[in-house]
Amino acid sequence: MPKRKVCVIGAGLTLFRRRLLETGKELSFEASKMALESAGITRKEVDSVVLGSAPDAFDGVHMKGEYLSDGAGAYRRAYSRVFVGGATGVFTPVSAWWHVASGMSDVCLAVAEEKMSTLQPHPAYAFWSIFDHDYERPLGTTLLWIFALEMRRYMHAHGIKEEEIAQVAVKNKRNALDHPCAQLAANITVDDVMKSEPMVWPVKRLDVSPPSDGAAAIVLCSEEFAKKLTKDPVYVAGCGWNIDSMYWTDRDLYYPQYLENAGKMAYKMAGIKNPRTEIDFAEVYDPFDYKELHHMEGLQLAKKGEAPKLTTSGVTQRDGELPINPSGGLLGVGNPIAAAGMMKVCELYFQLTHQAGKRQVKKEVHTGLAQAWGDLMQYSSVFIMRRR
Amino acid sequence: MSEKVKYFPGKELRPEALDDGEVLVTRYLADPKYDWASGVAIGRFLNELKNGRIIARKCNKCERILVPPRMFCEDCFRDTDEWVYVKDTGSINTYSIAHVGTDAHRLSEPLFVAVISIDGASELMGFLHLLGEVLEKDIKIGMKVQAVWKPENERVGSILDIKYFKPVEMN
Amino acid sequence: MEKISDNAVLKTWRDHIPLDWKYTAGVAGERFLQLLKQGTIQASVCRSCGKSYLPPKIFCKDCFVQVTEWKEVHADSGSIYSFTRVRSVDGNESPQLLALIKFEGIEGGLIGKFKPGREEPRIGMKVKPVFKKKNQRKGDLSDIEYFEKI
Amino acid sequence: MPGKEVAIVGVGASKFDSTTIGQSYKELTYDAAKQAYSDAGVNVRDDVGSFVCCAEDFWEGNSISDEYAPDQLGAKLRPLFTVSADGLLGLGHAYMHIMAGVSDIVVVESHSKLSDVESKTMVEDLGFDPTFGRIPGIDPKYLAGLEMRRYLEESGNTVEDCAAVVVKNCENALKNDLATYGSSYSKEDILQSEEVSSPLKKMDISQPCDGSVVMVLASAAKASKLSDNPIWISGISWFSDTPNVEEMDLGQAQYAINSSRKAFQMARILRPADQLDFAEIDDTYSYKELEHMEALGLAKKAGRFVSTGKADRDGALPVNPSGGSLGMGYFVEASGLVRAYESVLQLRGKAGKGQLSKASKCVVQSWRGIPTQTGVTAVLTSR
Repeated sequence: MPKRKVCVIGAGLTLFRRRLLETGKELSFEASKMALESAGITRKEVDSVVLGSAPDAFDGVHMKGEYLSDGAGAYRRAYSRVFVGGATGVFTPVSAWWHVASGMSDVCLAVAEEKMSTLQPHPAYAFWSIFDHDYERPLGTTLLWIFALEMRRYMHAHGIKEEEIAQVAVKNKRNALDHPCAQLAANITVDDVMKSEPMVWPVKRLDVSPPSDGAAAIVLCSEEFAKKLTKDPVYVAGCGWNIDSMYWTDRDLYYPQYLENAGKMAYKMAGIKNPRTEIDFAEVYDPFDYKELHHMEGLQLAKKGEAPKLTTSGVTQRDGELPINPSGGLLGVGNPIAAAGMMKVCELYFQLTHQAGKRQVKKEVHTGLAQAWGDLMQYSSVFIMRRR
Repeated sequence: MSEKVKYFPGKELRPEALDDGEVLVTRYLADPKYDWASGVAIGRFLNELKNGRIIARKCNKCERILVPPRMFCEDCFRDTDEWVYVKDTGSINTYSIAHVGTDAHRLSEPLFVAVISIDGASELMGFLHLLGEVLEKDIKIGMKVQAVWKPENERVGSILDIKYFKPVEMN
Repeated sequence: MEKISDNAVLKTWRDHIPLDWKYTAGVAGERFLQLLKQGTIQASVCRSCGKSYLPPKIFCKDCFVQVTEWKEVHADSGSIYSFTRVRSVDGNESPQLLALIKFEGIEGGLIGKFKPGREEPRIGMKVKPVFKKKNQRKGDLSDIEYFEKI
Repeated sequence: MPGKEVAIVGVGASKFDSTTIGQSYKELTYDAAKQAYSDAGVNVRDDVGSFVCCAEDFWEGNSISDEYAPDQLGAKLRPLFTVSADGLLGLGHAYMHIMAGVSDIVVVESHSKLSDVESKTMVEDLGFDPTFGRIPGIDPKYLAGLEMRRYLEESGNTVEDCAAVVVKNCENALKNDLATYGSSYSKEDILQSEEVSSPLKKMDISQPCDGSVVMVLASAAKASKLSDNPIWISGISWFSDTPNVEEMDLGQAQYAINSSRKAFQMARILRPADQLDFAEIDDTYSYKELEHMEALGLAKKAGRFVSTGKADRDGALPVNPSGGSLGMGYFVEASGLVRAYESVLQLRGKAGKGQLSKASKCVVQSWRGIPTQTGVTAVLTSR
């Protein structure tokens, strides 16, 4: 059991857009400043900073954690950059949590940034080099391949139809209409998704989140510090993370065992026995629409193969019984990789403190979960927040 | 926030802004070069491809036959024990049809991509490769396939020494 | 564990990662470089602590507030903080004199070339920037051709 | 009790060499991991609760290096993460894991496979600010040249003092079986070597080396069960100054001043020069050892201290008795962990020919190299 209780006291984010003028430093600053202001504190009170950012190949800076540090408020502070591929955005506050829980820090700023537009002609190119250099890259690999291969296997295992999966894109893009930072909010239909341009079958254009520039941040602190600011703070209830083997072609991709493990780690810490009833709403990772379903199952929020049914029946809508991605997710708000994961954590904070405005879910919420996924279909990070 | 914060920072640029001089841009063409030591396991794997064979490693504790080969068993955390030749046939574990390439450009001809579980290795053990000599509509999960090798004199010890996998002809 | 003891079976895989990046200079950098192109060096000023940043920032690294005020840096207030004679990246070109120039009352400074010639640089030497001709400026640091002794 | 909460209970290293072409980085790391787990007496698949890896993408040639970390460490389906930092910061995160109750046994890994990287200078260049820090056509080591000149000016140390550091460390390396670059040099050898970025000479720069280091850390309760001779992390701290070249204080290592202040406070060290038996500190460049010694309070005039033999193996305070990076080679992100590994051997009395007569408390310190002002300081204690 952790030695100290940890609270979340503020959140901030920039616009998510395909191209922004701001440098990565400037984006990091904007999000961090907003998070500190929303917490009602200044950088003086921050004693450590954790930054999350995905491959250096996007921003085009080697050791980009170092480069971004002053923008992230880390000048003359204890500072780390953590990196677990696409799972980085939700992992960053996890790492910030152990800074405070261990007693090494009282106030830790967690910042996530991505400036993908720097890479030309298209940011997708960076993903070629996530594959094994000896025996995969020569095939001309792309990130879309692995999504398509996993999606196909998932559909095959449970007899799921593309139309069912497309409902996730419809829901999330619609939810994003209420998000002030959203890049791809839209009112679309399942038919629009089905008719959109095929990319790597079964993945079509509207199944996919866009590349983006953006940043997001939250402030974590000890319970003692939080109690000085508010009577009713938001607590970090559970953290989990897990990695599967690098040999991704040696397992059945239909089910994310690593996510089940990460979820169990977080549930154990949070004292959650039945996630389906004890988690009030969740921001699960949705870079592609089927991933939301895949992740709901890995998190035990749905039985294997049953997440599509929960979607079809409206359970996962904002006014449903288990709202999933009320923010609009990556599909609607955009996907500046690490910042997108952190955006989900920000959404937990906004929902739990009733600051989500038009996005506020209908039911009363006390416990929210954010999750992200990454590496070569092998990593998950889970962050659970709770308020009285 | 949505209620309290009225302004979210970020100055959006037009798609052409980086190219037409609207904003100043520093361009950097990097091309870092590497010469990765393949090591004992993958070195042998690639060398054997040159010979037209696929090689695996076996762990005598869990008795799994591992491909791509590795000198350690990640489940048992111990040295793997022996080299085992596996077949150059297998079955499609999963597949997709790629219409876009590495930098998101449209491909003129779609590429068929598959994870092939290799015969002779343990269940699900295999690697990523391409499919050929097959129509899109005929590709199925579980379909039996066989490697189509490059001519011997064109092989260099590369995963591309296998041109692609094609359906096994049924008798 | 089995190791390789025969050089003939050593195997490496050679490849490269071609990358093409286009960096924006950002909100502060864009303005700074546009002004530099005009032949003036400007710093941004933190209203909270008074620090002036060069190259300019939209934020104060210390106070962490938005920085929106700017001021001109007096071109003749520069001096050499440190310098080096450094080889070219491929070793084929002759070495160049590079200096980090700091300006009075300014946090930061500029890296630039030191005017080649008989004059040897030294720490503390007063220098000023010499700009390229207006039509040759591109809006990057190379718009300052070199720094020379005042 | 404070200072005895987290211990190193197992260490392992692969072979260290300027090239390791016969093994992949995964195989190198597997060698180090096996040794560390055997040393600690743990079964990694049952006993270890979390794993920390330290890597940077461009040194690996992978866009997400984290993907390739788990298998060779026995971390499949376990909590593992990568911190983009020097291995010593990995120890810092492992320390926090134990203090936060994440796990009571944590594994830390870092490796260098620099022989895989052909474009080392280009990668170094990519670390600089793209708009203001990269000078087309110029070796990015210009920053080390600027720093060396400014540091020598402010400190009063000389290029001869820097050469003495190289002579000392390469001589020390001759007594270290793991060291790759041991040699008996004279100061003239160093001073006459080719100029890279004045006043920095070629032989002032540590040379690339391959290798992997794995460590097993445990809580006090576990450590007492696992080890007769646990090495306590009695203080650890890290600090980042500005990342902008123009703003850097090139006259002193502020990151080392601040991180050591906190680490020494944790370890209750008031007079480091008296209380520490030896130091394993960053010497990526010769002048850096002097700068770091002064920042850590090991000597007021580090140049004279080294030149007069006080930092020798038999001196008042041996500095880099292992040979440091100058004598053992530069391991990029594993550099700090190599220093820690050598320190553990000394503290256990297992440093072979290189064993110091008195070794029960030491400081280990790392720096992330140009263009950073980031570093970690740790205090290790054997009793």
